[in-house]
Amino acid sequence: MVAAAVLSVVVMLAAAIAVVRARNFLSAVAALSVVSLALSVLFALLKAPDVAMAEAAVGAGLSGVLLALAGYRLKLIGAPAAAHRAPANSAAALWTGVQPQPQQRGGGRFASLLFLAGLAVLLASVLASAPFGAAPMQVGQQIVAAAPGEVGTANIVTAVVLGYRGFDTLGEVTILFVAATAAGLVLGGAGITSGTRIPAMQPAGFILDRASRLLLPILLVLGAYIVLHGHLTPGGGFQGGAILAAAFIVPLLASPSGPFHHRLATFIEGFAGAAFVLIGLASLMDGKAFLTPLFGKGTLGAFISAGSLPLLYVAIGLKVGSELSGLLHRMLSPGSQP
Amino acid sequence: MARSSELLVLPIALPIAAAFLMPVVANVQASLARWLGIAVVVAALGVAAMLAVDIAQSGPLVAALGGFAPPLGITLYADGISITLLIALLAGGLLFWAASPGDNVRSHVLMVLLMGAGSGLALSGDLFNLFVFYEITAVASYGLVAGRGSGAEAGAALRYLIVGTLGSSLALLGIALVYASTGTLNLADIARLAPERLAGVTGMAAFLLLVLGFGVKAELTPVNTWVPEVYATASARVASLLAGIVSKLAIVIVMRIVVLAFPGEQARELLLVLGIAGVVAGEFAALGSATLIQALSYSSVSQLGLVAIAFAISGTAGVAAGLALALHHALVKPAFFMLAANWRGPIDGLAGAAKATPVAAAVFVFLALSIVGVPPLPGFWAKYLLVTAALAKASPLVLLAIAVVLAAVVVEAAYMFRIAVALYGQPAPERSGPAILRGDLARATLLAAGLAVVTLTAPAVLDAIHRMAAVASDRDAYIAHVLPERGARAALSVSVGVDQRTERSIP
Amino acid sequence: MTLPWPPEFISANLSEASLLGHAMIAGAVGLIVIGLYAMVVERNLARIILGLALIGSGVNLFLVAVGYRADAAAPILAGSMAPTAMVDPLPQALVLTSIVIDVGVLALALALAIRVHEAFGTLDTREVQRLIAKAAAENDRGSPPHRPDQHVSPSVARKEREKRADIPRLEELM
Amino acid sequence: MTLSLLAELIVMPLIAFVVGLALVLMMRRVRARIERRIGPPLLQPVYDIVKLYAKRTQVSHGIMHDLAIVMLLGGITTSVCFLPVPGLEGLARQGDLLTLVYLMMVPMLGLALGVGSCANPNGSIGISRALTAMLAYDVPFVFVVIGLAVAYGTTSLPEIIAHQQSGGIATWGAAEMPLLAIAGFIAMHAMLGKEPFEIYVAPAEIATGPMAEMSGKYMGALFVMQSFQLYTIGALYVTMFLGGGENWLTFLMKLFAVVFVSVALTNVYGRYKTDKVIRFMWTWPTGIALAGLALVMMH
Amino acid sequence: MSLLDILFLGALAVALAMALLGGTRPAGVIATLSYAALLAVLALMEPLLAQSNAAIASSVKFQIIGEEIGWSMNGLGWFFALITVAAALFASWFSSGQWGAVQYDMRRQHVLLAVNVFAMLVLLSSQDLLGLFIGWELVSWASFAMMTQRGGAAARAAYRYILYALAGAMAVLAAIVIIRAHAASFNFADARMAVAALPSATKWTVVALLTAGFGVKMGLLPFHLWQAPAYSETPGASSAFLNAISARMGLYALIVTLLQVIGTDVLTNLSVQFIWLDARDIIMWLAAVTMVVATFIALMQTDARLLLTWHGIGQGGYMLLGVLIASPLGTAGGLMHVMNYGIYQAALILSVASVMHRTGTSDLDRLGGLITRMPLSYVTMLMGIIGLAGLPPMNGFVSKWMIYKSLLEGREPLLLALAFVTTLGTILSVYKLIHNIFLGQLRQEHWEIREAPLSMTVPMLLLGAICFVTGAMPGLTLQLVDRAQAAIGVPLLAHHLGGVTLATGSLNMLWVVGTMLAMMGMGAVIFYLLGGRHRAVHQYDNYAGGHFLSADLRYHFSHEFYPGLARVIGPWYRGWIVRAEASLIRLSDIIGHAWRGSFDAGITPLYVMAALVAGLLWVRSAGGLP
Repeated sequence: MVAAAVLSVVVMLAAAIAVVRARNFLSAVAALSVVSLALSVLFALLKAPDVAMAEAAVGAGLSGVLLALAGYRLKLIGAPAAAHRAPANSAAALWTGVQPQPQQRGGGRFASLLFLAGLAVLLASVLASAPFGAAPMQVGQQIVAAAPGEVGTANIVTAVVLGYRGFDTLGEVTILFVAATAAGLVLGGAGITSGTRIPAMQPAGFILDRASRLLLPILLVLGAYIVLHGHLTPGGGFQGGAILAAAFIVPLLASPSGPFHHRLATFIEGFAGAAFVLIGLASLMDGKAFLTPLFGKGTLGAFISAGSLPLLYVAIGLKVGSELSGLLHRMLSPGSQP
Repeated sequence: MARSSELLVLPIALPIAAAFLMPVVANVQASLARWLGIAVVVAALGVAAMLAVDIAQSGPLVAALGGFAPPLGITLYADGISITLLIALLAGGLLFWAASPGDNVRSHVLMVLLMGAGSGLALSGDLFNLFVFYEITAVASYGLVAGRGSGAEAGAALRYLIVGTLGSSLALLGIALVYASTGTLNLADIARLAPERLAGVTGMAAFLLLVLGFGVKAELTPVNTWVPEVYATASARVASLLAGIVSKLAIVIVMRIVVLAFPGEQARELLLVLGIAGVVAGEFAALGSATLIQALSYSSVSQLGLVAIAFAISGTAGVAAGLALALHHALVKPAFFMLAANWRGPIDGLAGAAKATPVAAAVFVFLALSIVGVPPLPGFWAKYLLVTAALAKASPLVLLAIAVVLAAVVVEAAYMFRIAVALYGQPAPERSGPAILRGDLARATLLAAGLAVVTLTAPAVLDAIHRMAAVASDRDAYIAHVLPERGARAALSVSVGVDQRTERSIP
Repeated sequence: MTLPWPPEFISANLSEASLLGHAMIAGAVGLIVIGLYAMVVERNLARIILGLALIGSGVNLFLVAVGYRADAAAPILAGSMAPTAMVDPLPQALVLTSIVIDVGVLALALALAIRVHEAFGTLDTREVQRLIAKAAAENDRGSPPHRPDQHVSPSVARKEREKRADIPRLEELM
Repeated sequence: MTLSLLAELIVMPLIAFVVGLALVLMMRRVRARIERRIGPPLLQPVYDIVKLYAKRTQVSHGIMHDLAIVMLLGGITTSVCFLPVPGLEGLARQGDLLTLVYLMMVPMLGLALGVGSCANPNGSIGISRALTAMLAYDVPFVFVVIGLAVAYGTTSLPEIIAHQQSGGIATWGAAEMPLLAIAGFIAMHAMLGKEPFEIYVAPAEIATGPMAEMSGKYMGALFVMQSFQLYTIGALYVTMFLGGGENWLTFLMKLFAVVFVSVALTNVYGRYKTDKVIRFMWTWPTGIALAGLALVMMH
Repeated sequence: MSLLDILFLGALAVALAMALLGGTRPAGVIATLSYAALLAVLALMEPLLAQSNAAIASSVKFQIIGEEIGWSMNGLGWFFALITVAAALFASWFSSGQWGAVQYDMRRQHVLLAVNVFAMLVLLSSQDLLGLFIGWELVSWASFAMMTQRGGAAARAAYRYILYALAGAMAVLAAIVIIRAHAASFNFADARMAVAALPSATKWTVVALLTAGFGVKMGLLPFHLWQAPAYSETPGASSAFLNAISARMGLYALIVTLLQVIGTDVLTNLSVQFIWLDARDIIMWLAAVTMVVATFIALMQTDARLLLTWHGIGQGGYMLLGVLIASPLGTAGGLMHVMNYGIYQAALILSVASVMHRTGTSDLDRLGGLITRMPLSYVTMLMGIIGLAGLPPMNGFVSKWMIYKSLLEGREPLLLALAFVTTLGTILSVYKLIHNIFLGQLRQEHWEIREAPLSMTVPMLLLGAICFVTGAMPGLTLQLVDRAQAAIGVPLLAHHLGGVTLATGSLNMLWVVGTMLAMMGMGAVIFYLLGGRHRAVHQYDNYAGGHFLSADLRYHFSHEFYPGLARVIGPWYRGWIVRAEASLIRLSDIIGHAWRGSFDAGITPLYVMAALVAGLLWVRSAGGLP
């Protein structure tokens, strides 16, 4: 188990170095996905299945796609950047068609390397000062003991996410919403004055188109399952939502001009978010504190259990799904949809 | 009295709910969404006012969210300072609504979210919850700075985002260290365990990371490099909100962390060093700045440095001085930005502004007098509180701080009145002084009138601030409020019953 | 000034848990330092955003590592009710939130980068800074930025509208 | 008591005028002797003044010119009144040494105003040189006065004389404070405005300077002023350093002795340039005076 | 409603009245009458202040953050208030006539004058250190407003002034807060006890801060650069007010703090280790050196207003010397000099203003021969310069004489020498002033000008007359000075109408002035009766040594009036302090530019990295090993 951990850490750091050193943006993005994957393996080893799934789905998957699309829009990937090609002074640059990154002078980089090595040692000694493997669990112990009784979910992390620290999750959903809105404002933006129309990507071949359409239902079922079983098995609203988003985006990646009705996405997004808050307010209405879990807890481990928590996770799943897909779609097609 | 502790969550929950619904409503009718947003913020302001009355009468309010007893669940804690900042935020938000009617509905959504998240910052009593709301405020402000999405605004927002996100990662690392040492995230619990758990190297490292993290918004020294570029590029209202109110929320969080989690001398020493560096950097940079907006941005960095110095002084006096300086700056800076929005361009180009807009020039001079600290204006009383508080503990570093503060006054007068003299100068023959928009002038005059009222009622206002500071700087009272039966709670492993609410205890 | 390398750090018993711990911390610190290196050295905004993502992951790794307990099970009650010793569930909830935050911020950063690229045609930080300063200077020379909310006389408002007629009104597009 | 003071008011100027004329005569006689000629008859100064006053064409340059001459005469005679002479020292008790020093500046100012209103640049240059010379010689003189005041612990002139006469020659100012006496003599010599410090008359360069526009009774008044000035400065030196006059005879002998030495010196020297006067005055006499003052301050 | 409240309300009423009617014709007259009324109220207060520590309390009281601020006027404040209101009266009287009509914005001048008077009354009646500081700032800002009226050069001079004043104010704030930290409250008695108990290092800081803080306003040496340009750029009437009394607020504050709060006994035993000087000596030497330097700078000026304002700084040194001697004679001399200086300086500034009113310039090289056209202004200036030079008939002589005597009795010969040298320098420069303006050849362009209108000449002549009257009968002023001396707690000086009779040499101005008048009468008799009739000749009919003069060649000597002196003391004018100030400004610009460069969001990661390394090293070193 330790060997696997050490191995994945080594892979992760190598991939991280690759992210920085890569001359080509696409390879950097790929390296970043590798880092995320190695990270999710580490999370699994640290006995954090929920986090591993989230890191895999959201970290490796979506941010990889997001970066790739952005790279495309920033002409750092693919498009034969004809206009400002600096004289390619190395074969690699010639082959990949991307002008070399204007690196700092050698001396400056060596100095910062040295400086960072010192920082690494210091940081390591400070982080190591807290004893590993012996978490004080001042609050954690009480939650582990009280969760099944108080909240009634098999997956204690979900108890924490939606029960004890439900307010954090509300904040988290809001952050995603804010980021999406701000991105929408900037991209869909009224400020588009320059008319640089980016040529829509060529439609993928027949096989890819058909296969991606086939994937849609499978991904939908998988996403729904993960969302609905959030309170029993690892995973939940976020991981499921990410998969749902992937479900909508994969066919679009294949054929960019495919239909994507933004009005529906906005509608789902709005109502799911509002549902989350309304459930919270509902408990406030009849005298209990905000976001207190409602209805009976049911039998532990059963599908219908843990009161209103599954509902919350469904709301989150729908919201994350619609938001991320809307975001990716806006990244995909320049400036047409707000 | 249990009733009002439930309302504590409304100023946060209502705006967020409204924000979710606004895009949907906007599809139906654009201006309706905007009015929904404004209505919700007004409602939140009403709730805040009610809470203020309640707190004024019988002390701080505690609300356990989700019905879980404090150390487990997330708690909201509202005392005099947080309610005052909440009201300032909501009122400031309404006054400086950063999105105009014609804009895309998303700007209004961002504004409403900024209000909701800001309330979260003011009220939350949980370290990670503070981090989450801090992050929402940050992202909302990146969006607002990006505003109409022109190249410059997007560039400034992006560079601001990079600094902010770097800071947030550090803050999260700090929170991880705090959790590694104490095992809990509730501020009261941390305060209880702090003396023996957070006094060591880990604790101080955590404090360093937290200060750097929350310092981005609080414009503390190493991480306030984004200030001049963002305030010069963003619209004046966004700048007013960020400089005037959001920065105060962030610096008060730093104060809470210092008072509760790191009461030791070492932490205060670090904050003092950062404060002094901030004042020196801000003042000297502002001295020769080319335009009014640049001078104001650097001046806000130095004012925040002053607040940091004040909060670095232990005891009620320090907190009172910091609060007075913060509230005074929150009142004065937005008005300055409203004027600066119309007086762009090099400073000597402003000649004749006094002739063209005499009221605006008079307001500028009145505000400049207060920020320089001329008695009997409130600016003077704030600085006086700072100097007397600092002098009570005469360590060499504090004496240096006093010298810096007093020297800062002269430098402030130097650039403020260089501008005032330029305003009243004679314009070039054919050019008349710059005009000013009626809306901006009205807001600036309103704030100046507010300052005048505070001048007249200075004794009452200062006593109120002193009372608030006394409550805020008392660690044991905070712990007693949030964890009333601390002794019994630790032994009892399982809390019984779902709907068990925490009674707000009478102090 | 004491050695940054504390003696007992080396002599810590190389038991299975502490080795895992050292690996985790090495991973976290490695990610953070490499991310910081990227941000310090790189001048292309896109690369800096990558650096940010790395730092975020590093911090998340450390946050989960904090909650780990040696020989303790994952915080999932597998059917049987007997709760064996469990890992601390709280940091995992926090990291869930933190991962989603990182994605949200990443999305916004990329959107802004695209906008900057479209407007300025470059992503070099110093270039962008220079262009921002230039835009601010031009903005200064012009008349105060017109905002529709202030009550302008109708004639002026009408003239304004014609001028902006060419840009498609957003509401129509929605 | 006021009656005797009023009497003094009348008697003192007359005495001063008569003794002053005698001093002027002595000065011209000494000059003649040095140039190996006999010199003017006994009443020559009187004849000069009467001639000047009797001239028919009296040219005035405005009212201020006239008033200045009146101020000049008034000023010099006032300062004379405050000089204690044997038997008549009532008035001297009303003012003291400091008052006297300032009173002596009033005629200088009067002369300056009169010459200024003559609107003749030669006059103005002369006055500017006169004032510069005054600044030059007054610095050492100030140290001398201060030294004296500190030494005797009083600034009232009759007291100073009483001090000096208490122990015969041994307690004379010159005996007790030789350095101050020397510096005082140099300064007072410069006050007279004779060579080598005669920069403000300077006939060759600025056409007799201030006297350029003076003719008739104006010149007569200047003659009167010169006589009073000789008397005042001589008497002041005698009072300060030579123990004043126990009786009239000794007073006059000391007075004539002092003026004789000073006048003898004037005929031997040429004329300093203006800044040379300042440099000389601010180095040697000031140095001596400071040394004297230091000595006085010792005990 | 005590008399002090009436005084405050009266001052405010004047400000209000001027705000409303300032622009109208009779504004000047109304202002003059109202200041006269205020003067009457002050006169009513005089009998109440007879006892030693009597004070008239005002009913206005503030209770703020635990501090008690109140106002009450004691003898000292009353004495200064008298001069302030009198100066304001003459200033507004001067501007009530034609001078005011031709001004750019007379209403603002009247309002600002009234505001200044009110601010000074508040300062002069402060009862505790905090009230003193608040009054001090109000006065600084009020005089700043008054100085910026003319804009351009005036605004720049005022801007420079307010920076100096604020630096001083901050020094004062630091000092009073240090005292407050050790005292029970701000009032002077507690402060005095606290200062006595302070360790000597803190005492030195407090004394240094207070002297520097209030010294800025008085123009003591290192801070003297701002006063001359600032006061001379102010319009004529206000400039007279500022010159007469505004700089003396610094002296009032110094008396209150150095004498009453700290006390001369504390000052004298604060000695420097190796040299025999103590704190009081240092301040006195500072004042003496300021006197000499300011006077000899004045000597070299070519603008009349600058010359007079530089003399203002010099005369300030006299007053501080007198007050610091703290003997009855010295304090009385110092305080009397404040009043005398106020009178003749106002007269001089007003006469220069009337010359400017007629000729449009105050540059000494472009004037001359005005005596034939403006005799009354000439007479005023004559009386003024005799007062400023401190020559007998005028009041300046009496107060200087008292200061000299006190220096003699205080065994301070070198300071006395410096005082004498300053007087000599003053005589030279005032003669240059009156010669270059009124004497010498009249210029062609000034041929048709007339004497200044009555509304200007009457107040000037009245001031000159007061100079002469208080010179001849110093007893009148000494009675007022007694009130102030009683308030300071210094034993009163035995004086009579004519002056002072002391064992070590007394002064009876009645006899001195009487003798002068008698002798001048005798001189006039000799001159007018014995001599023949004289006839006046035209100014061009004068002796030119055979040199042919045409009318257009100006036969006048005024430029570089003392060439010999200039050659000797010229090298001393290298302007070290001016260059020090310029280099300070340049340095702060360079630092500012560097700091602005550092605010670049792009290099923040570098800053964070550095901060982390430094912070963690600091944490490890302070916190020991984990």
